[in-house]
Amino acid sequence: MTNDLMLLMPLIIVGAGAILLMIAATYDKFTHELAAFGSAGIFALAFLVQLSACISGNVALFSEAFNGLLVVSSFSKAAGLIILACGFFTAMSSLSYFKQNFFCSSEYYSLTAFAASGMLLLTMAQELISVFIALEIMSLAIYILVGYDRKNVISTEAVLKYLMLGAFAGAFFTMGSAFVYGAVGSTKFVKIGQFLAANGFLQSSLMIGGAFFILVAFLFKAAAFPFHAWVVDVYDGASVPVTGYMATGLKTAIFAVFANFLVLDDTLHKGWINYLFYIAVLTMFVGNLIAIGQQSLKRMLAASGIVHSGYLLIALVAVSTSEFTGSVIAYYLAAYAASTLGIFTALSYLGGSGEARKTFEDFKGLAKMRPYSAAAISIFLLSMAGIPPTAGFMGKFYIITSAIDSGQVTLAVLGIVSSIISMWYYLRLIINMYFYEAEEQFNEPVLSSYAPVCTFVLVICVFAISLYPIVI
Amino acid sequence: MFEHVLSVIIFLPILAGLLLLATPASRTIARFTGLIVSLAVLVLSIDLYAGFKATGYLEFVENIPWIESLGVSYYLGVDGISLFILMAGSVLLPMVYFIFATKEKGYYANLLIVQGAMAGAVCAADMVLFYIFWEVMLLPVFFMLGLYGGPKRLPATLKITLYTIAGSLLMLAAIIYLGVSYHAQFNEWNFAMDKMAQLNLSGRVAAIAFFGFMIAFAIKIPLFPFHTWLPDAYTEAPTAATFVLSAIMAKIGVYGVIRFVVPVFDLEFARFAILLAYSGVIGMMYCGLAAITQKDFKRMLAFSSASHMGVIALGVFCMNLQALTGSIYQIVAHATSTGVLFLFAGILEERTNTRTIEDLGGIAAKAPVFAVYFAIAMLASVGLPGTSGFIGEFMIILGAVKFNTVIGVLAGTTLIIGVCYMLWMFQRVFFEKSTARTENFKDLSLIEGLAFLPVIILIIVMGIYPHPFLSKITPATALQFSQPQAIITHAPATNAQDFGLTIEQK
Amino acid sequence: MIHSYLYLSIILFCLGIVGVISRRNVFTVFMSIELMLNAANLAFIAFSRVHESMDGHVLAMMVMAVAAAEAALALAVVILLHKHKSKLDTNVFSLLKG
Amino acid sequence: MEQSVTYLGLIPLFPLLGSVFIGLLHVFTCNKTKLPEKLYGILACIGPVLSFVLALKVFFALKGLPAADRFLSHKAFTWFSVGELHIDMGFLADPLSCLMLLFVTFIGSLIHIYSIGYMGGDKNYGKFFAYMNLFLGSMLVLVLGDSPVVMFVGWEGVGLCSYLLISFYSEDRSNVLAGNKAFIVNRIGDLGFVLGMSFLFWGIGANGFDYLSLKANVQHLEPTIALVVCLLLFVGATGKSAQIPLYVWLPDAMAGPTPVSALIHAATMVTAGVYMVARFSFLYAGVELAGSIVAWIGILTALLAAIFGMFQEDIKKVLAYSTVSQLGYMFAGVGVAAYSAGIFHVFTHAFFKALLFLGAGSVIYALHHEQNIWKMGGLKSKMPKTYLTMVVGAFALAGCPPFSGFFSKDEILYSALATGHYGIWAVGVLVAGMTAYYTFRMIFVVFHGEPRDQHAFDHAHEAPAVMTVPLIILAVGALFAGFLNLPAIFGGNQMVTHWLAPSLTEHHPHASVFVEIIAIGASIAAFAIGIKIAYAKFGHGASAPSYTGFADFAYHKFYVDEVYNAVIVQPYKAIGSSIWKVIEPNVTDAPVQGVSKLYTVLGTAFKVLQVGYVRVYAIYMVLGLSLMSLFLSQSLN
Repeated sequence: MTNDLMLLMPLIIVGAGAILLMIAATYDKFTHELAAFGSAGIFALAFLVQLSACISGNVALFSEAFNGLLVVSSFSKAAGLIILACGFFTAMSSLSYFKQNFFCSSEYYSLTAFAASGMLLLTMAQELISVFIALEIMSLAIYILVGYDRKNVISTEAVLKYLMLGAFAGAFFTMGSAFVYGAVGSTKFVKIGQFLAANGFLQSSLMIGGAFFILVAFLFKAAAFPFHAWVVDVYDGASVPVTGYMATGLKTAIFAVFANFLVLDDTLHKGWINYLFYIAVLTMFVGNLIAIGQQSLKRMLAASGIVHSGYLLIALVAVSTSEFTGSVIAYYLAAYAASTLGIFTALSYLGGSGEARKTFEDFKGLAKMRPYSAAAISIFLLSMAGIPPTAGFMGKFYIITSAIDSGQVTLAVLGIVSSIISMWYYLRLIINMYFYEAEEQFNEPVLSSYAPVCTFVLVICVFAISLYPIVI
Repeated sequence: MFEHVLSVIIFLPILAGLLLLATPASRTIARFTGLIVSLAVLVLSIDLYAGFKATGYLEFVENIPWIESLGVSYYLGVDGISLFILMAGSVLLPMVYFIFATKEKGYYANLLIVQGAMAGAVCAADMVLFYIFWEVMLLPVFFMLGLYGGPKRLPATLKITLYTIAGSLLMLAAIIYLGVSYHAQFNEWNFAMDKMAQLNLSGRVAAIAFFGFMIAFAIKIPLFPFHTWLPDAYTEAPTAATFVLSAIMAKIGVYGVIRFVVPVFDLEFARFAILLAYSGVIGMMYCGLAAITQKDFKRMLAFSSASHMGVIALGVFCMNLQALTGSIYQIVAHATSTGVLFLFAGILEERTNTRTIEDLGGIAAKAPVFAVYFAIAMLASVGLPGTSGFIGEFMIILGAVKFNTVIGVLAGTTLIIGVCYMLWMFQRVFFEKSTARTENFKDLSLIEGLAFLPVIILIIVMGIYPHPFLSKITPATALQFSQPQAIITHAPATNAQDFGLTIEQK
Repeated sequence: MIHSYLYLSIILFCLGIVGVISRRNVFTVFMSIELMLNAANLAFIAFSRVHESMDGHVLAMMVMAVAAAEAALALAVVILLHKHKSKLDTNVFSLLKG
Repeated sequence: MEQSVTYLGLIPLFPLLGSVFIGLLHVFTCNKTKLPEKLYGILACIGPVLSFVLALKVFFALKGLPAADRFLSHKAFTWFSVGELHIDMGFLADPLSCLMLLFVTFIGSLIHIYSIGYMGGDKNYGKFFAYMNLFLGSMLVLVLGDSPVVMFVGWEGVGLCSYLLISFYSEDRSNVLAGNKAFIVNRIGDLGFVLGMSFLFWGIGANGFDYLSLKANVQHLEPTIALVVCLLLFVGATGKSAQIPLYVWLPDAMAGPTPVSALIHAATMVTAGVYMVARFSFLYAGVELAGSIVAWIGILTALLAAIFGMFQEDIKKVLAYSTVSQLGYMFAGVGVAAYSAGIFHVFTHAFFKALLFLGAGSVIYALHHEQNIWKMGGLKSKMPKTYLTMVVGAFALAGCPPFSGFFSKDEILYSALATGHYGIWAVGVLVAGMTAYYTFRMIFVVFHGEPRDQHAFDHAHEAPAVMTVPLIILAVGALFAGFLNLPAIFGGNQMVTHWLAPSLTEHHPHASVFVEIIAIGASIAAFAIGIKIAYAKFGHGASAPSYTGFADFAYHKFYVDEVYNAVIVQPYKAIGSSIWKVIEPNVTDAPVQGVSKLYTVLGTAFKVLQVGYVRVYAIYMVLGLSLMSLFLSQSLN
């Protein structure tokens, strides 16, 4: 039992920290700067604990906690690390962001912590209802964060869309788990796995329906086609740090649990592989095509997020259920998180007061005025585009390799094609930043140096991840 | 001669370039850094060249495991084929710093980075490493084109970048396919080039992978009909970028074909060689014909460069020793001739502020030294015996005749086509009466003259006494044909098309 | 016997779906979602009867709890919306598009 | 067997070094301090003279050897060697190349000396001599090269020099265009040469690609390949030696300074083709068909050029066409396998044609660069030396016994007759008559009668000694060179023919004396008739005629240039511009454009789907859902 608690330590730290922050927020003296540092500290602490757990990795690859409700695998640890890092950088970038936008209160940071705890739980959950609860912990917190700018109708609209569709998807999830429960008699993944191993996937129609509904819910959260439509609007409506948080942490958590669920049993994976194939392809291309048309940077990034979900789906198609390590997925998530967080962090201090700059044109000539920021953004964009020697390239390299290795040559080639298509809208920003004359001065003072520092750190990360591929 | 000389040659310029970009250095500092670094690299490469033993196999090998799980390693080495492209880069690039004194910091920094990246691409013996350098190579060009290019630079920049990246991403897929199939056949992960020759690939997927490589290289070379990015890019790019593109980067495309396609995809290559050879020849004629009607001398040189690349590529596709050796020799010759011509074009443009041929004239009288240099480079590029251009061209034509008579005869027409537009241009720019723009045209300064002199001398020496160079190339090229698949050596005599079919029946 | 419960829950679920995609009033939409969740609960309970275990009931409880939390948030959002536009028609809120 | 002598390599080296040195000197001083012309003149003459001396050395060395193995060779270094292809930078001196060597260096030196006077006061004095030396060097490489590839170096080198020298007065566009024309037309020939070499190499080149080994292996060559090689090489020859259809560049080449016309476009370079065919005699001798094709093209060229020559008004153009016509003779000679005869004509022709050109040069010089013969007249009193020497040259050219031209030309016609090429012989005789006619037309119009342009006449004066001395020397040559190859019928023993025997593969036809007499008689008669008509028409002065009908047609050279321009040049340009203007944007680049268009279109299309109504998004979800479940049910049953 104590061992279980030790394994869950990061989760406990973050959860407790979240509650503490919430309580502390009631005191006026506890300004949101302090809260920011508090949450950052919490994330950092949890991160270190998690890291030590990874390094001292004496625990078995697959160790159950709370008799099978949760699991702590190296994959979930890696995912946890990514999530915690995301939380940390989000806190930091928010700190700078709220120097220029004034709708912050201390609760904001505790909500990020709550969301983080939900995500962590999600990466470890091995039981449908705990998945549901973790999902909801995460989502509810994120809903609030999305709509945090109460005065702003845009963000309210965003939260409406997100909440409504999210709840809609959640309903599917519950229904699905109900069916699975009906088929198996339990909602533990282990039991489900045994059931599937015993009488296969296609035998019980309840099983099929249930798994189908659960899949739908996951696909929705992962913003896969045809459940992608909300992403662009919600990302656009949310404030920059939150968007970054959603784009990285949330996605990490979802894909972690998605993978965990999908590798329950070979028959299950085989059963859905064709669907995932088509969905992956459609997701990539639709995402690209949406991104092409965008003028707003955030919307473009949202669309590119869809595309990256497509790549991750390729990885999911390619995973081998027999010896599943999730290394490819984790690596790609790390790479993607680093670059995406990086660009959002940069935007959070370049965006100007009230996010004045949001379109491509607004960033014309940035390189002349803010060469280092421009360089950092270009590096992040190149990483997203998968140009070596950035982390994005290595991630893509792993995914394509795994795809071809598992015989999915067509899928791999289509993935390549889609990344060719995606090249244009990444380059577009670089071109705007470098090859045009500056239309404005970008000369408002940088009120806090935290976000710039984080950006720099993330640049380092982008290269570090690519040059020292941590293969779990 | 120390151990990690290749790494130094690769990373010294890259690091210097990055350092320049990262620090607020003045343009003079940038220029001198560039000058010093490139000269240092030159010294190292000469040292390398002296120490090169021409065994035909990779020398100066560095092999450090990088990603064990996939057998990707930091694996460098040069052989007779790569050595000369490396040398071409190291010898030619220092000139740029001598000639262009007043460019911005980024100009020099990007130049350094691209130099390092190209060296890396040439030295890399691991496919993934090669791919990484291959992509990195493009970025500085992208920035140079976009930042310092001509008025219509943006579309040109986009075109070259997207076009090239599209090709190279397909190549990435092909590379991974090779790695995976190696894993499947020998069940160990490995991406080393020399290992890939052992693969026996067949079937549709192999053919697709073949085209994955072929298209990437065809775009880089550029091979007809993938050349359409070239005229705009070469014309709009700043001189140094054009020089780098034409003199070395295009050659790395050919190098890629020699390295990947010939040994690995022996059967596909033999099957499609005739097709590729035709595309090379047609490209040569097409671009050569297009060159004659150009009003803009830079664009004309761009087309001429494309035309020559067609011949060089043809040499590779002819699949016999003479042609292949010839095309490698021609790579260097073309780098020294056309590359230098582009630099001269840059000087012309700087001193007359025009790129229109009609606005010029009578420069020969005003600037005799410049005229002589230009004439020598031009004659080399039209392949006059006694200059470096002839040896390679002659051997390519010789090999082409053996490979296929029709192609041989068509390839021969390069003698005529080349001379037509070159003389036409030379006449209007250097002869006739001087115009307002050329009225007080400055001759090359002493520094410039001395900077160019080594290359001009090289052109002559390589034409009159090529044997030392060739003796370093030949072992490697000979090895290309003594690969386990002796088929290739038989292939050229027969029509490769039928040959392919007979293979399939086997 | 069990089937009729299932049919009922599925019917409820489908009603919920139809409600979500057909109604424009925010309230109604959220109510339809609740309907879907309750359909799920019904299914849970029915199945726990089938398997003769109490798990289903527990799960249903949890779902209700979560649903309540969601509802609370939903109401907050509804108030916000009303503040902004003093309308609850979802089509009014389409500033984010394209 | 051959023996190695090092100084062979020096022969071409001297002029080459000279050219480099002079060139550098000129380049670095031309725009600053002008160096004295004397300096250039002396520097320029050193190289050729030294080479001439060495040439003599070679000659005597060869003479010292027994006739069978008169081969001196020198392999300087391995030029390039790849697989079975192994080329040495090697030189070979055998009787054939030695003969060429002698007169090339001799006449070359003379013309250099002459140029010192002729080019006086030109601002590009140094440049001129640099080019001349370079030319001489390349020509010597051509002559001495021991393999086709080395020969090709000289072959292209002389082409380059002729380009540079034709466009020497580069201020004037027409000169430069003439230069371009020369170079490009030569390049067309060179294509043939290169392809010929390639086929030859893959035929028998594998074990040694120098002449001696080729000669040794020639019997292994398949007949068809042999024919192809012969014809391709001959294409090269037509380019270099201005035969149909590639002769068009030579008349324009007269744009260059007159010594150039004398040296390059009359005496030496243009004969390279003949020399090459003679070099490959071992090949041509085996292929009858190729031989007769060569012969016919040669003789037809002779005819055509003679026709044109009769109507020219530019003194240099007259000589140019006569050159083309004489070259035709030479090819006729080598075509009918009388290689020694052909080469001998090359030899004699070098003397009298150089003489005539230099004479013309001094006339032009005297008349301040007036070249139209209808503006001259009565000059014989003003410039007697020139007059006399030129008359000698004219007799030689016209083939009047005992001048040198007579013997060599007669030798050719005789062998044509003897080998049964009656047609060629007949045409040859006709052309001989025409030659006599237009040669003396020129002489009469220029030197006899009344001065047509009084002003120019008054200022005319005899050229300085530095110019006239070479004229006299050449005149002597033109007079007596013929006796070197005196046929048996005149009691001679055909020295040259015997001298050349070791390096040529020819079997001398043994026709009856009767035949020989016919030949001689015919050509003498032709000469007599020709000169008679010329005298009748122009002997006592005549005014510039206005041509009509055929004459006019011939005066315009059958409009060949115009036809070429319309059939080749314009279409070429048209193709070029159509590629650039039409094909490139609309065909080759179309796919790229199309893709980018499609791209943007799709982008906007999907932008539209993001309507912003949350209900619609829900509907998307449900639609997707139902579609998926549809597929699901499909896949289940």
